[in-house]
Amino acid sequence: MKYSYFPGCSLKGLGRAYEESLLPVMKHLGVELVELEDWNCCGATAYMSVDEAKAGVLAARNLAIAEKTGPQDLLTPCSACYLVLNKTKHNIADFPEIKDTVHHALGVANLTYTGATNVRHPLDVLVHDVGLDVIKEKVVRPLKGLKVAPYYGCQLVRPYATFDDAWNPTTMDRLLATLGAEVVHYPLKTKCCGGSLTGTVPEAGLRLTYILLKEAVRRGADVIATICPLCQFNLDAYHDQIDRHWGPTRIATVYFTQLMGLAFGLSPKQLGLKRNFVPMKELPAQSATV
Amino acid sequence: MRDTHWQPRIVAFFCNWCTYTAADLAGVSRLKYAPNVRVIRLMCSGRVDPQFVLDALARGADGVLIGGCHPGDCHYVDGNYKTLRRFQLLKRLLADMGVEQVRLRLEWISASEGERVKSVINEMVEQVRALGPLNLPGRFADWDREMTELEANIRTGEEQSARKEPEAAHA
Amino acid sequence: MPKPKIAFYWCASCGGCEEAVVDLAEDILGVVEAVDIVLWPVAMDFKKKDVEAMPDKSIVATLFNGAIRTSEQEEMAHLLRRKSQVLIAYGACAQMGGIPSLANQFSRDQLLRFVYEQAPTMADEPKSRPQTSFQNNGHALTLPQFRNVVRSLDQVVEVDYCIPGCPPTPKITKAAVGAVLEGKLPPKGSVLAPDIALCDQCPRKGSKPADLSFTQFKRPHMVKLDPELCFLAQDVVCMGPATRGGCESVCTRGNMPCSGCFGPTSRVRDQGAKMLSSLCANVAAKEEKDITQTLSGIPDPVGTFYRYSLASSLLRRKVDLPIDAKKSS
Amino acid sequence: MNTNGTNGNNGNNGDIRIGFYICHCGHNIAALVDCPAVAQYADKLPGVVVSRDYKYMCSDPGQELIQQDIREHKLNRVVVASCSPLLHEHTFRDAVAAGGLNPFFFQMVNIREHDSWVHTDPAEATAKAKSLAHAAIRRVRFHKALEMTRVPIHPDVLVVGGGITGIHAAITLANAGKKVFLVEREPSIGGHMAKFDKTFPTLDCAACILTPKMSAVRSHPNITLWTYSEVVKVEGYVGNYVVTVKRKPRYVNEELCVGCQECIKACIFKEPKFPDEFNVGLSKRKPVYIPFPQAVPQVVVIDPERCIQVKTGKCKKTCLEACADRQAIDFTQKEQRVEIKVGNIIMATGFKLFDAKRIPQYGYGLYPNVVTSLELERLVTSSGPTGGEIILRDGRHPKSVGFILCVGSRDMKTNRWCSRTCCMHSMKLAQLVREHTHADVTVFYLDIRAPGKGCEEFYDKSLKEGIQFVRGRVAEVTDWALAREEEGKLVIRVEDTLAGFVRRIPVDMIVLAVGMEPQADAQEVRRMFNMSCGTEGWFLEKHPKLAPVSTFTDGVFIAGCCQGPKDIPDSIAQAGAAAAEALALIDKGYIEQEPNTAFIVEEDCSGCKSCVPLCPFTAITFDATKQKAQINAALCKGCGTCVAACPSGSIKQNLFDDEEIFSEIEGVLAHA
Repeated sequence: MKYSYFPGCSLKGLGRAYEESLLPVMKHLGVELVELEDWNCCGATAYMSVDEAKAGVLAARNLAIAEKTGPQDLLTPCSACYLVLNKTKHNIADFPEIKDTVHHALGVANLTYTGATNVRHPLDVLVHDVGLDVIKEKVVRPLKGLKVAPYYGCQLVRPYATFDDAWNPTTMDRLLATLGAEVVHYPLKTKCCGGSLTGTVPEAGLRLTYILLKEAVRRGADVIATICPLCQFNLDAYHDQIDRHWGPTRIATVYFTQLMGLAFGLSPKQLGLKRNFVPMKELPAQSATV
Repeated sequence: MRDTHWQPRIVAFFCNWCTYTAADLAGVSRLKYAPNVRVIRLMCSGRVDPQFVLDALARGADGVLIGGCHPGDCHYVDGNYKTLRRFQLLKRLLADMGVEQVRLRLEWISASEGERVKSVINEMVEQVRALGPLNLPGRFADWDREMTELEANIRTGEEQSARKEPEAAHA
Repeated sequence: MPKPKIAFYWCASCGGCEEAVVDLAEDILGVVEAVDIVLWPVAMDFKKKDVEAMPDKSIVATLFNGAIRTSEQEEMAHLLRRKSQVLIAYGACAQMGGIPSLANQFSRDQLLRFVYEQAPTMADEPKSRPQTSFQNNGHALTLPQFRNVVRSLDQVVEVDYCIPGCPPTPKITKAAVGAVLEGKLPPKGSVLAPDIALCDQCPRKGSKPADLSFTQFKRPHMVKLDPELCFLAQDVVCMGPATRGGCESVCTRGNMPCSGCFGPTSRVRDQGAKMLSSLCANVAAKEEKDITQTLSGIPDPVGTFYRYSLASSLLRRKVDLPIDAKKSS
Repeated sequence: MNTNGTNGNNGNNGDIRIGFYICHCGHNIAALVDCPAVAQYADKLPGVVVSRDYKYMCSDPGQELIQQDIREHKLNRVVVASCSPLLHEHTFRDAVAAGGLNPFFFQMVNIREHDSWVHTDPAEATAKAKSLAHAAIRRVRFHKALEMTRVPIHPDVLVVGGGITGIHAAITLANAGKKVFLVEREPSIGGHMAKFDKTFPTLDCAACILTPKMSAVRSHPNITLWTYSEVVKVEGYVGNYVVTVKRKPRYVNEELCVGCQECIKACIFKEPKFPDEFNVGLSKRKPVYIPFPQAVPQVVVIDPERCIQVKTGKCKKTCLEACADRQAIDFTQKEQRVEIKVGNIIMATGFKLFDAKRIPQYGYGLYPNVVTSLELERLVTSSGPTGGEIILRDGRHPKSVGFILCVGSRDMKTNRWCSRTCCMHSMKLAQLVREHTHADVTVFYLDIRAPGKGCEEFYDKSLKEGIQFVRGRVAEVTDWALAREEEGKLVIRVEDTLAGFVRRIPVDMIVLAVGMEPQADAQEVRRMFNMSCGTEGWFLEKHPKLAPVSTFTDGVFIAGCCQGPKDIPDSIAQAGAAAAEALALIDKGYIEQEPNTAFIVEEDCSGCKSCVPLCPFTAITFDATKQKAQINAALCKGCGTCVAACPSGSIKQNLFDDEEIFSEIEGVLAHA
């Protein structure tokens, strides 16, 4: 199995633990990732809200490079990138003005985009292409006794619920269960993490983050598993402020790929687990002894 | 070459129970679609004799649309399967005879799918428009033009011999 | 009283129709007795100018075989039309274009290029194509023009009757000649053969099952054909149901399926389309891919269903072929 | 005017004399199609003797115009360009017949549904009308004089579905003296209504009005009731259907069982163990059970999935002992297939409720105190599992109850349609909840739809009784609290669109007003009965206004919720209407059918048999003596598939013969 790979800025910066865990996990499963050459900013949600057509050009350049160099399935781990690239695909298909702007701009750079590139999320690829059976075979340290709150965030399934339900996604639930973890009922799985509000209107953003953390703790979770660099950051980085406001709600938030790595027996160091502000507790003893 | 006034002409054969009724529904719902299709009502798409398709093309249709009930829904149990089988080979035959694939189309449209009548017709009209005219009567005439010069010569010859005829008769 | 004048002429044909006349065997003596053959290029020496010299309508009947491919054939068709009271399209080629009209799947250029340049047997270097006129030592030689389209006789001149077949059988030939001589001709435009499909007289008719339900089609060379069983029951396409009878089932008796030379009945406009319709309706499969699979046993629908009738079919010719205006022969 | 035309194919005299009429249909056609121009164009076509345009051709004066012209101008063919032939072909055929001409010397041109209503450009619409008219004028030449064929109607009727709709239809027909077969899939008739406590807007007791009708079904001499049975095959056609009914074994002889229920007491299972279907799983039953106290027939049924004897053959069979001499229990029963002949069929197969689990954010199946409206219905019923007490799963009484409306209705993600009854049903339940528990009740709605008689008044009553109404689609039901008063409660998050902000409303119990959906097997059923479904999956009526209980298949009628959501009065009204339609056919004794049958010209047929297997109605047979195929006109339905397939062109079809269609092709392609 071979995919083009679009890391996006987060995976090279704040969210590098995501890439650090994703790459070895994929390799372990025999999935080959070919990083796009000379990729650029996905177009980002902020730019999109200023000028959709121009932001589309940025995103479409990445799609066009993928189309040119192949494979046509473009693995996009960051939720924001995933959304922006998908949105651009839809925009080009649905709005002739945007299509014209994009085609014109790509033409200048000698690129073409026909719509052939599929934007795929690692969760989708792991569960639907690789398959839970194959993943199960690779589990050497089942996460037995580890209670995980699966947290998807908003962008993965909205508005384009391409591979999972928009209200109640379950792909990660099934994946975590395959790793041997106990999946906590966590109805807040697509609630807002605070997003960029945490930077702009902190009292509103942090409150949203707090609700997520508090409910995860209340439901007995040991750790929150996420798929988005921004969610991970919001849930991990503001514990001090949140504690001051609402009382302590300490719980670690890690990428689902990090949990996969642990279950596969890869070393925690290799998986970027050291980068967390709130460290994940040691895995319960029985699984460590396997 | 492309005639700017040219409008595609599509002959449609719709079955009474599903597609014709769907077209009626499109009307009752006041859906708007391209005016290029002329519908001929048949009781079942199974009545569509491949001769009708060829005859329509030969008489100047730019495309032929066949509309029947969805598989399993035929008012006559399985007439539409017979249509599907004929359609498959007819389509290959037409390809061999140089007629573009989009000029013959088979669609299953149930009585409730008025919207689909609209979208299918609009889509087909646009596809056929993009191809340009088939104009078989015109092509037949073009093919036969090679005979006209000779025919004209012969006619002149006949007129001359007609003048001579009395002599010939005497001889 | 002078004997009625009869003419035979041939155009784009294989010569089989001439053989068919000879196949009248002893009966030909009767014909010769009764008529005066004024033109028969295959058997006797006549020149065009002899025909031109005849008064118009002086020939009682002309049996004209072969399709029309060249300007010379057109010219002769016009000439004989003018000289004949009754013009009969004799044989499948004159009636429907016949096998020569399968060439209507190719352009003139494609045909000439293949025949004069690409055919493996072509040794001539440099490869040259025939010209309509050629100057040599001050002599001008001309050849007729090779037309873009193969035509049936009635696409060139008005035809009174057709005698079908590839070739017509002695029996229907004799009957037709007899009818002409006795003046007992049916309405103009008729095909002088029974207006009922071949199955009616086929010796294999009884062996045809009521439900064929085809799951595959095979071509004759792919099976050891049962000498008595209906070909369709052996999954072999037989054009009999869509073809006029009157041929005395010579093919099906000879263990070969009917390939359609007698053409359609009077009730059918396009023999190929009708046969296709009938065969496909009787395919068993219901799923699209299974249908495709079954029908893949008919790799060449044009050649199968229009072996003799392409020129007279509703589409006549591959419709996207160019018309080459150049006067190359 | 033009009087040419020489084709001798008319069966009258040699001359073809066509009258052409184009209808304005008020503005419906004339607003876009230049009717006088079309009339002028037609006037010049060969054979046309009279060509007129008129405001309303279907009106009496319009029809009179045709008749007058037939007499005055000796017309022998008539073409009317107006609406769809499916609407008015018979009207004009009758007019032509009244004018003294065979009604089949008529052809109709559809320039309303297929032209003026679907196009926008007057020039193009007019050109289209001309070419369609041209086609009809060419075609009508070839028309022949034909007679309608008459098919006799078998007087018995099959009613499928024993809910209130089927019950009412069956009783109506039976009272009119017709024999009725009522087939119900479940072990008892009664349907959804039997599960209801009270009915809106009168709040009269559902059982009190349903039970007498159920008893009437049981005792009526004209009704044959087959419960626990399903139709598995339908053959034939209007007036002459042959229906195969599968009768599932209930392991109890219906003739012998008196409903004493001793066997239930004696069952080896001392306690009821299995979810009770009638109480939607809120109570338990044994493997041998009676569906509900008022069940009809009053006969126990043995669940083959649960009964140890049926499953393994190794039970002590205490039930047999209890039944003793009656010997009503019969473990040797096998599935039976019974074939019946009926002339008409009434479909009353009802609906299924939307599965609330499909909207996970409402927490059904996750939070025990989220219930569906039907579950609450069982809870408020005095004969229900709690004896009419509304209690939470932990036994407490709810202090606050929220009703979420439009669950699986009016929702682009699930079902787009309005289920029509849920507003009223929820208000009824809300009033009952108030009455039983005095709890605070809040109804979350999109729009209150209370259009029926007495319904708006019922809404007023609900308001007056202190029920709160919050307008907005509920976003989600959660169990996480933000404030102290939310602790331990279910929180409804909703944008209150009247107040203009998002609210969180904690309640003890949530009732989901689940909508109606077509039955899960609606597609298979409609195929079996040769009906159509709309895009939503409800059975499709022949005409939404003029033929609301008819289908495209003659002799098959639809009533009640299988056609679309409706309340009890509407369902009963349709049941009556369907029964009346069937009665009209039965009492007439025959139905006239289009003479569009195919026939084989014997001297042309070569006997190739290609056509024989193509007929799904086995109308084509091979005559071994003559060595020709032949078509039984009584069996032929007129599809024309064999006509298209005859390789020698020896099959002809009335009304749709080759010449007629070829001439239409020529006509539509003739340049206008």
